[in-house]
Amino acid sequence: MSTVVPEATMPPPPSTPTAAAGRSYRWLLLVLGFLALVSSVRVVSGANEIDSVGTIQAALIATCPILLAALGGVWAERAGIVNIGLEGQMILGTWGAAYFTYYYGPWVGLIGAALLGAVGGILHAIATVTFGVDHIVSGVALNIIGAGAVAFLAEAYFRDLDGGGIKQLTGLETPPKVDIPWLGEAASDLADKHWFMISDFAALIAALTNSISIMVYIVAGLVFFTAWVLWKTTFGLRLRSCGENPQAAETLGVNVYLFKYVAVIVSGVFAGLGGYMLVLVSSSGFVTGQTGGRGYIGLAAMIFGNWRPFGAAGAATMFGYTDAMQLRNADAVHALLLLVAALLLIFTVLRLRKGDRKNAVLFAAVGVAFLAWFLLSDEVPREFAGMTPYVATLLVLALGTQRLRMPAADGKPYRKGEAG
Amino acid sequence: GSDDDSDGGDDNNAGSGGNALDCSAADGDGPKVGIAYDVGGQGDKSFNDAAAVGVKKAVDDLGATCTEAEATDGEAESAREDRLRQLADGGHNPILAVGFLYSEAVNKVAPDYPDISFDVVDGFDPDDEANDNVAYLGFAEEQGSFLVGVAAATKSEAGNVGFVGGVNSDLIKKFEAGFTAGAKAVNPDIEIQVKYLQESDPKGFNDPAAGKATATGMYDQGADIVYHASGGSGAGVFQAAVEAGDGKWAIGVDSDQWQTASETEQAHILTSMLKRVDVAAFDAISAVDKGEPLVSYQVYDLKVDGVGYSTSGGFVDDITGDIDGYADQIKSGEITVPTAP
Amino acid sequence: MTTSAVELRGIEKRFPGVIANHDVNLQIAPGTVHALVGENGAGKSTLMKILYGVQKPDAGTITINGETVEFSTPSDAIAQGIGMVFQHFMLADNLTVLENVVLGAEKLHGTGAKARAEVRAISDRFGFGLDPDVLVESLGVAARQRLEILKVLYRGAKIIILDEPTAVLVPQEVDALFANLNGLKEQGHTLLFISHKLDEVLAVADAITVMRRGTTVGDPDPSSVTKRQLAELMVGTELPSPATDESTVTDVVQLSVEQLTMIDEFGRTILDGIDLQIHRGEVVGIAGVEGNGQTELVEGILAMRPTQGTVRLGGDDMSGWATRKRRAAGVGYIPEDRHRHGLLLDSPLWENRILGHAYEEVAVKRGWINRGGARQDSERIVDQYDVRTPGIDTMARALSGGNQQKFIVGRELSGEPSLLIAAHPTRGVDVGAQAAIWDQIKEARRAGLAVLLISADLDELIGLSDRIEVILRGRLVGTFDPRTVTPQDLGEAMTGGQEEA
Amino acid sequence: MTRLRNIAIALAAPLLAIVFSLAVTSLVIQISGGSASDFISILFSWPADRLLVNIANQTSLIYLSALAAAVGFRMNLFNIGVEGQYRMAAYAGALFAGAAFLPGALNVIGALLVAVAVGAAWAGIAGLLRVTRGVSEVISTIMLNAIAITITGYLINTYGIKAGDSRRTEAIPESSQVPGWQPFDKAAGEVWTLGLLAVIAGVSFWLVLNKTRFGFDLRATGQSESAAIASGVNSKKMTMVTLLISGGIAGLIWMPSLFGSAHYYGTTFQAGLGFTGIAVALLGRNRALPIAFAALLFAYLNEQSNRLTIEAGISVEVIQITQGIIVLAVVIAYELVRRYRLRAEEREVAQAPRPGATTEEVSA
Ligand SMILES: Nc1ncnc2c1ncn2[C@@H]1O[C@H](COP(=O)(O)OP(=O)(O)OP(=O)(O)O)[C@@H](O)[C@H]1O
Ligand SMILES: Nc1ncnc2c1ncn2[C@@H]1O[C@H](COP(=O)(O)OP(=O)(O)OP(=O)(O)O)[C@@H](O)[C@H]1O
Ligand SMILES: [Mg+2]
Ligand SMILES: [Mg+2]
Repeated sequence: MSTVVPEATMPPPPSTPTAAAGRSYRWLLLVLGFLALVSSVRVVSGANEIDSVGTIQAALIATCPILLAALGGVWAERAGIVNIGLEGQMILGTWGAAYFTYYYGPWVGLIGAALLGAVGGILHAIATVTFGVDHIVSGVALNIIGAGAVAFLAEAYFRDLDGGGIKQLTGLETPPKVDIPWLGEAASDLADKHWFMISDFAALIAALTNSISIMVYIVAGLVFFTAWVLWKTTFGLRLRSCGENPQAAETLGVNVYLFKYVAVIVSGVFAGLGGYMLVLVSSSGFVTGQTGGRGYIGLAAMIFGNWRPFGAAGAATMFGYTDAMQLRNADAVHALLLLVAALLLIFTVLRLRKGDRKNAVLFAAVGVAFLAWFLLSDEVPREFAGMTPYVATLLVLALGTQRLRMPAADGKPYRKGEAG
Repeated sequence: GSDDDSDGGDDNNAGSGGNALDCSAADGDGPKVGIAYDVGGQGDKSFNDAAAVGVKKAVDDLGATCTEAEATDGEAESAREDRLRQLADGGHNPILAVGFLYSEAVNKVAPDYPDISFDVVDGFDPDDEANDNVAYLGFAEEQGSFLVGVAAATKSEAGNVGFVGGVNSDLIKKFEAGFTAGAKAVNPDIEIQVKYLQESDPKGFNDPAAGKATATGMYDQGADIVYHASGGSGAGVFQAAVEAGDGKWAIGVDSDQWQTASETEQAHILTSMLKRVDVAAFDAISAVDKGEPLVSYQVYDLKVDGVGYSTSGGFVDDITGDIDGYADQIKSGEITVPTAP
Repeated sequence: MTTSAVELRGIEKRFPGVIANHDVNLQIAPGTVHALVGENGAGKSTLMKILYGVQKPDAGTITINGETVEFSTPSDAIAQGIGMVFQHFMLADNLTVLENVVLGAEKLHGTGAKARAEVRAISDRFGFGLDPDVLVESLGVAARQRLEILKVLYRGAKIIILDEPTAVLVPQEVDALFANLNGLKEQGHTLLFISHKLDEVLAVADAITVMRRGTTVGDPDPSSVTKRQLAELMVGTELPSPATDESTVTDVVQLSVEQLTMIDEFGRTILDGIDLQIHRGEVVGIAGVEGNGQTELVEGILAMRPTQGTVRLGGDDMSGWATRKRRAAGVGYIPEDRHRHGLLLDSPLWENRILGHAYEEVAVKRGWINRGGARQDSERIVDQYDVRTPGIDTMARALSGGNQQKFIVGRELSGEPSLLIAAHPTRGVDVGAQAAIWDQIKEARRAGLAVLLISADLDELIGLSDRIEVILRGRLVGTFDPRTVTPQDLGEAMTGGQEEA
Repeated sequence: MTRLRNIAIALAAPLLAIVFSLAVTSLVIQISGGSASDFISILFSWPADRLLVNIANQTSLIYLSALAAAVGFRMNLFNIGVEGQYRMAAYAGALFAGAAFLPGALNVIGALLVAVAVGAAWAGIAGLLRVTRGVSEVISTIMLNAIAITITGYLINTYGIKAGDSRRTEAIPESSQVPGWQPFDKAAGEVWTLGLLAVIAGVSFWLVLNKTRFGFDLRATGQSESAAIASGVNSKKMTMVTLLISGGIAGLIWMPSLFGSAHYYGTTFQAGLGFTGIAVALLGRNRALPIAFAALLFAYLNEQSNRLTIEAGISVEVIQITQGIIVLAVVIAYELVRRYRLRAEEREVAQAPRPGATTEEVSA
């Protein structure tokens, strides 16, 4: 009926999504390989703490608040709204968590934290969606308002409570913990044997089955939930289309304002839940200003995770792990040097095989430097251990090949009726 | 009950109900006290509150009146000066400045108000000219820490204890030094894990999540008692002790933290190192009341009950003899407690 | 008489200060191809947006298949079986073909296997050749155009609006598109399409409506009306054409490109050993299907992207020079995308005079902005090139596309450049402005300017060039004499027909 | 006429926004049991002499910080790292001045140069990472802030001079201390001479951005990177240079205070200015003069709020709510004005004679 003109365009970029089955297989291999590497480093360095049950649990708990903020970022930015206000929304969440948990218990507290986060989200949505205010300005303002409001609210409402003070509210009831008795014990025993690979895997299982807050499971569930909603549902498709090309979405009958509103509010909810984690899982008390910049770290994790839930989870985990590590054990930080060196040398080989000599040389040089540092020293000075998560992040970013792609219309103003 | 109090004096449980300082209700004809809090102000469950307790005592016992002012995070030096001047211009005497951050400001302001007595908790004179209307209320935190170190080493079954500091500053290092010395005095082989949450960022005093992660790490690595000097982050340390289970203890700081802890936490708070800011504050006020205001460095150490330890909960009742024995040796000078690790 | 598929009565639409549509009446019979023509800014797009529910009319009624309707969002129009392909692509690059298609119409066949099968089926039925699972960013313009139509068909639209669907297509692609449209018509669809290319209109339309100054001015019969009459109806004047004047080509080589090669970040070869010479007074046209390297050729010559090979301007080897130095050496540049590369939309016109010309004394003196000079010269451009603007302090964004283009042309021809790189210099601008721009280029050429002309409009290319080179997959594959070549020949060469022959 | 009206609108917008934010804050205070009227009357009472001096001094610091952020914003770079940059620079500058390698005024100049260099270098790390490895400056500057506070903390804890239970750098010699201007009595304090740095920086900022080719390139890159590249701007170089400038200005932030009153880096170091600066820059829409007003406003609110607890028992934190809402309300107001103006401009364009669809012709 018609002739198709030969497409004279360039071949498509190599990253066309194909063969999901092969991908999950590769993932499995990757995870196993990583486990083997960590295990080797543990055995060689003798630092059993690098993946002990306690370390893994601490890492998970340190990861969750950051991850929730990052997921919040994914929601907002996938719909085209930059959310620098995560920190402010998280702070609001800490207060909501404390207030509602005090009066109604941890489950209502969860709702309270979500609610307060949502309030922050709504403010951001009104400013950026309805009034078209620059997203950064609104986010920065939100952070100031959040910090001020919570300091003020804490002083006004916590002062006379039991365990309360103008800056704190402690001794709150925490959400329940997961314990799977025989599995947990068996895994713990196995982990204590320090066998190659087996114990490392057992430690992971033990960490997940020995009195770990149920919130960790919920957060993990939220990662899958986010990925599922955004990539597998109609709702998610529409939401993402608002971040990629809202005008196009509009012409196909998508109510862009609505989706942006929903996305930003959900974003606030997630950040608020991050505050909840901090108050009730990372510890059991509210302290004014306890977010300490974790919202910003979440933002960084989201960018670093390429605006994707699992990417964000990976980035947040790396940060949470290194942070927990340096807080728990300075010796293990030293063992991390070996891990970094090993990883870099592996990447050197991979790069070389791809023919990328420039990066290979860079990786090799940095890798050897780390190896030398590991071999020539007994410990990382404890004063510097605190920098581990930040330096690690910079290092990974600097050495990783950056193929980050933010949603095309992220941060751009959108107004209805201007399509076409 | 009176057996809750070891070193005399009333408890530090400010902020709850009728015990709190309420300046608007004070209308006696005693000294007119101006109090400039550090960040947090009254109700912080820490040394601001302890200072308030001292003022409250002055209100009750001396008929003092008072005015409160508080600092904010990251404020300018000039804001502190201005705060002091406002209080001075308001005719207050003495003016209590809580926290060493006020040292410079007091040094600048005091010469302009020679008739007003200034007292800086934890303060120091930043220059060589002595100010004859300023008193620096210092505490021998290392001595109090020594005593809880003794308690920890005596009670520790694992021979392994921990110290969590909020910020790696000289002030907090005094706590570490005393604690270590005390523990070693009892058990020279004892293992002591030390961790500061931050190198200089004050958020180290505000991060219970970090406090908990750190203390949990110490328990996991064999410690059974962890002493903290980390302000608000200490809430996390207590929580860590609770989650670590029976036989794991935490030691509080500054005030008797057993009093303000929840029931589950109380079961794990072995003792607290007491820093009697309230004693010092009351001292300073009553000195003005008597017409002999304090000047220069005032050291509140064991001798004057300026520091000590608490016995609430009764967990150290069986060893108070030992501890007090060490206390006596310190008082008599037999033992000098180091101030730096 | 059967009821009309679409009937618009007394449509009126006002924008602040402008009446875009006024007293518009339009009737479209079902199962026909109806063309809508008119000059730039006549109100065609606005009318179509109203019909599609993107904008609301201030007055008038819309009747679809005899039923009076009111649209407040595109969904309402979609529900009535209307689909629209916009003047500019409405696609999300980072989503797949499938996702772009099902977006907003997920209820029909879901978003999974069923939808994929449906997309395949439509694609096969019309020979679109679209793979549902590739990312849109990897598609060329023609494929995007077909995807836009697929989106409409997927929704089961019976009335399809196409706003300038052929502007970016080469003749063969246009033929293919029209074949598709005819197929649709036979299946009972009603088609409404807008075009500035009157040949096309006369070739495929069953009915024509002409718009002028916001209102409908006539419905000439396509079987009897001539191109000239149609043009007169549209603009009230005769249609200008880009006829070449006598040759002014000299034998002084102004631009010499040797073995220019560009490899992109994925390692693909975008430009492959390009050799090209342009003499003073010569216009060399580059013909090619979009995406064959013409954009990259320009960016390579301007050093906006890294290349290998040599580029000489006059006697100078520019190969190691950065963009600024090359432009300062006398290269004028009319970019193909004026909004992305030619203007600071949120800056006043006089500041836009400086953009890319910071080496000229009138714009910058010893590192300092020459405000007076730039303003004066902007005034000159506005006068000389008939840029319709209230003043030089007006933001560039507020000008209509044609006037933005005229300002850019004026700017790039000032400062006596020795080489002008003109990419689609008249794309989307109205007939009057088009003629003016052609005149300016011809005049500069007479004064010795060398011009590299890139255009998708083959008539423009043939009319202006002294020589035409065809680019295909990053290589120059043929040279043509514009005096003898036909658009058909060119089209064949551009799509690789020549190569195989 | 329209010009006058435009100016009136431009002024009315921020004023309305301030009124709105004060109203919201009052409401919050009232709801939580405080006295809104006290709040308002304290905020609007004329500041005491010493507060006027403090406001002037704080304005200069905030202004420098805001400029540092604004330079980046003008080219779409989000330098969250001003906080870390000025902390590193303040420490280095104080260390240098305290070491007194140079005599008197030379020492001051030397220290300023050191501070600028260190601030620029710290920002330069982010620049380098972005230019060579494509690392988003948002992430890297967040990380660098945390690293800066640890490093300065370590250095001061390790090499600092003990003062009570705190540490500080060597005091700068008397000959290098910069006396200030004393507008009132001695107790009211001095306006720091080096506050003039803010004025100089502000004027330079305006001059460079609006009057030079470099500034034009910078703004062009911020508005449209693609257009700037086409015009011959080397965007990598521009990114690097802009971050260096931003960091360099950040390096100056604490210098007026150092030489005017603090004389060493220690407990009197004022943290947090970097974040204040971001808000102030955004409030002042990244333009030199409006930022000055925004800085003044923030300094005024900060200083006046100091009296809230003493005189009315209202927590000082409440002022943050006011400040945050002001930022938000002002930009919303400006956005509304901008839309209004855009429409007016379109109207003007439409009214210009054109052969197309003009109002008169069609309606005729
Ligand atoms: N959103 C808008 N705001 C203000 N004015 C507008 C808007 N959209 C269109 N106009 C005005 O309406 C007039 C008609 O525009 P329209 O886009 O319908 O023209 P057109 O006939 O499609 O032109 P072209 O052939 O260039 O596509 C324009 O001259 C413009 O001034
Ligand atoms: N979304 C919009 N918002 C504001 N003004 C608009 C909008 N769309 C168009 N205009 C106005 O309409 C006028 C012309 O627009 P139009 O798109 O019809 O021009 P054009 O010549 O077709 O340009 P182009 O070829 O770039 O599409 C301009 O003055 C512009 O300011
Ligand atoms: Mg002195
Ligand atoms: Mg149009």
